[in-house]
Amino acid sequence: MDETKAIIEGLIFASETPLTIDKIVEIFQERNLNRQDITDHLSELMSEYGVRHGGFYLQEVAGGYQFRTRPELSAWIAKLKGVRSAALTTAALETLAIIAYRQPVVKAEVERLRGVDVSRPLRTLLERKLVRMVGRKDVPGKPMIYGTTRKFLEVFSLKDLSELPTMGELKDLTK
Amino acid sequence: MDETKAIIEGLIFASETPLTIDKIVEIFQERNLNRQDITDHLSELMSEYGVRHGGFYLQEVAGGYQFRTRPELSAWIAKLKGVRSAALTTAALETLAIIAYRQPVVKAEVERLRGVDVSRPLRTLLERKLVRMVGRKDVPGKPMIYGTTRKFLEVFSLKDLSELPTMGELKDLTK
Amino acid sequence: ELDIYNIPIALITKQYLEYIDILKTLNLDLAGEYLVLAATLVHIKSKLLLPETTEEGEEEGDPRQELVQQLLEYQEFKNASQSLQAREVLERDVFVRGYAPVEAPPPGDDDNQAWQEIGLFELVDAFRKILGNLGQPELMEIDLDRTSLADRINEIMDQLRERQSLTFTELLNGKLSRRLIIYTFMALLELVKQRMIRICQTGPFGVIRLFLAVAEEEGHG
Repeated sequence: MDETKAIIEGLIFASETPLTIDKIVEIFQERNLNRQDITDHLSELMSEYGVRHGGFYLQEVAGGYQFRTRPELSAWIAKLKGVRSAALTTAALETLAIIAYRQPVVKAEVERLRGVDVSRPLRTLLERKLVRMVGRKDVPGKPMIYGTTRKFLEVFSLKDLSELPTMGELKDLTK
Repeated sequence: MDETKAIIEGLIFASETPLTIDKIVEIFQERNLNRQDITDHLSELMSEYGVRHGGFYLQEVAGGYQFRTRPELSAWIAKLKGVRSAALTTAALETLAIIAYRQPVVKAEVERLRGVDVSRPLRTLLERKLVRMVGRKDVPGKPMIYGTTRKFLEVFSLKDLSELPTMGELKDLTK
Repeated sequence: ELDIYNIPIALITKQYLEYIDILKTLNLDLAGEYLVLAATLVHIKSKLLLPETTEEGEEEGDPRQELVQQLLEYQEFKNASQSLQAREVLERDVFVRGYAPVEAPPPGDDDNQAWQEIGLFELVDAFRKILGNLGQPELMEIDLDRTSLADRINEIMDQLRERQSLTFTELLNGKLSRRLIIYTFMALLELVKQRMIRICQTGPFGVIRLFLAVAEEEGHG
């Protein structure tokens, strides 16, 4: 394998978080590697893992690249990992969806949309680092504003927020 | 790729420690896979990764199997360090929280609240420029007074200290 | 399951009230969540029952309209949450490489990222736990004023360290918002109380000057 490509593969493998192109550029700075070369290597690697159809593949997620096990194998991997953290409740998931689409958003607005108090699900989301406090809104009472985190993108396998279906697309699901 | 082989590859990849053949046998028990089949798959995988000569390879280590980055790439992988999110000590976080919320504050007060000596975490916070000395108190011993820094605001993406969440807001999430 | 566009209020209200009865016996907290919606429904029903008063000359329209709008919006977010759930969820459908647990935190070096991972919630939660352990409720009263004051205190101390002494007007630096004047005054009171600064006046109606209580030189060592 081409040495640069092998290094990039090794870096992605070693990184605990999705590895961004910026970081790869930074690591290669003495070699003056341009972004296009890096992107080319990355697409090659992605298609190689796709064709190979092995136990894991290379995915673009949360603004970077990361190896992940193939979804079809989840039942087997779960056997290895044992008990996993509990799935999110419907309340938490709905609260998360509202924050994801309406961010930056204050708690009162989330509550208006859900029609109920969201203290508990909001706290769960903060504890799981799917949502964070972003700052305060400059209106009377200076309420806290909430937004989603990088981990939110990682957990739901999103490249970035623009990958979320639009509200229009979601409306079509209702009909 | 053969499904069983792909599962074995995925298991090794997802495992935190070198994966033993015993463990693989255990996971596959309902399929009654014999050890020889497993060993065959493993040797195939090892030779595939050897031929491919990419960023990492499959190695037999400590009685199990594990993917590792190629030793020749270690200099490049070393440049990644810092990407690994370092675990913060609870002591540092608690000390920072007390200083942030009780500033301007003397060391003795921080220690009274934490109930233990805070010299070490305090030094860490000063070194990382998250905390600074704001002045001295004109009382016997002329103790130093601590407060947070500009960098503290940057790290937590705060415009100013009034953007810190209040106890009331936190309580609001606990109800 | 109802047609959102045509809500038979009586039916839905009855169902909700029954629902709440069941929930009450199970879990009071949960029932509380639905109280708002039930109250809205009862409110709408009462409006529909009362004869229309047109004295104000305002057409209020069908009071159910507002609820329909809210339910439609809510339905969209329900779809959104389902579309999230349908994605490849980490640790459910896909897994990243297994990493050995993090050993001791790396010495020195720049670990801004680690602090960023921590975030505001973890910070305030850490503080709450400390206070909780102490069991001193009066300490819990950290509010916006307290943190705004800390900002002003840090600024004043910075300026004083730079310039040795300042007048009250210099502190305000031409910015005369009421909020700033109040916080500046409160900050000065706090600083004097804490024995961090000294305030001197040349005479009645004279200029008020501020000094560090402990000069920089003595401070070192």
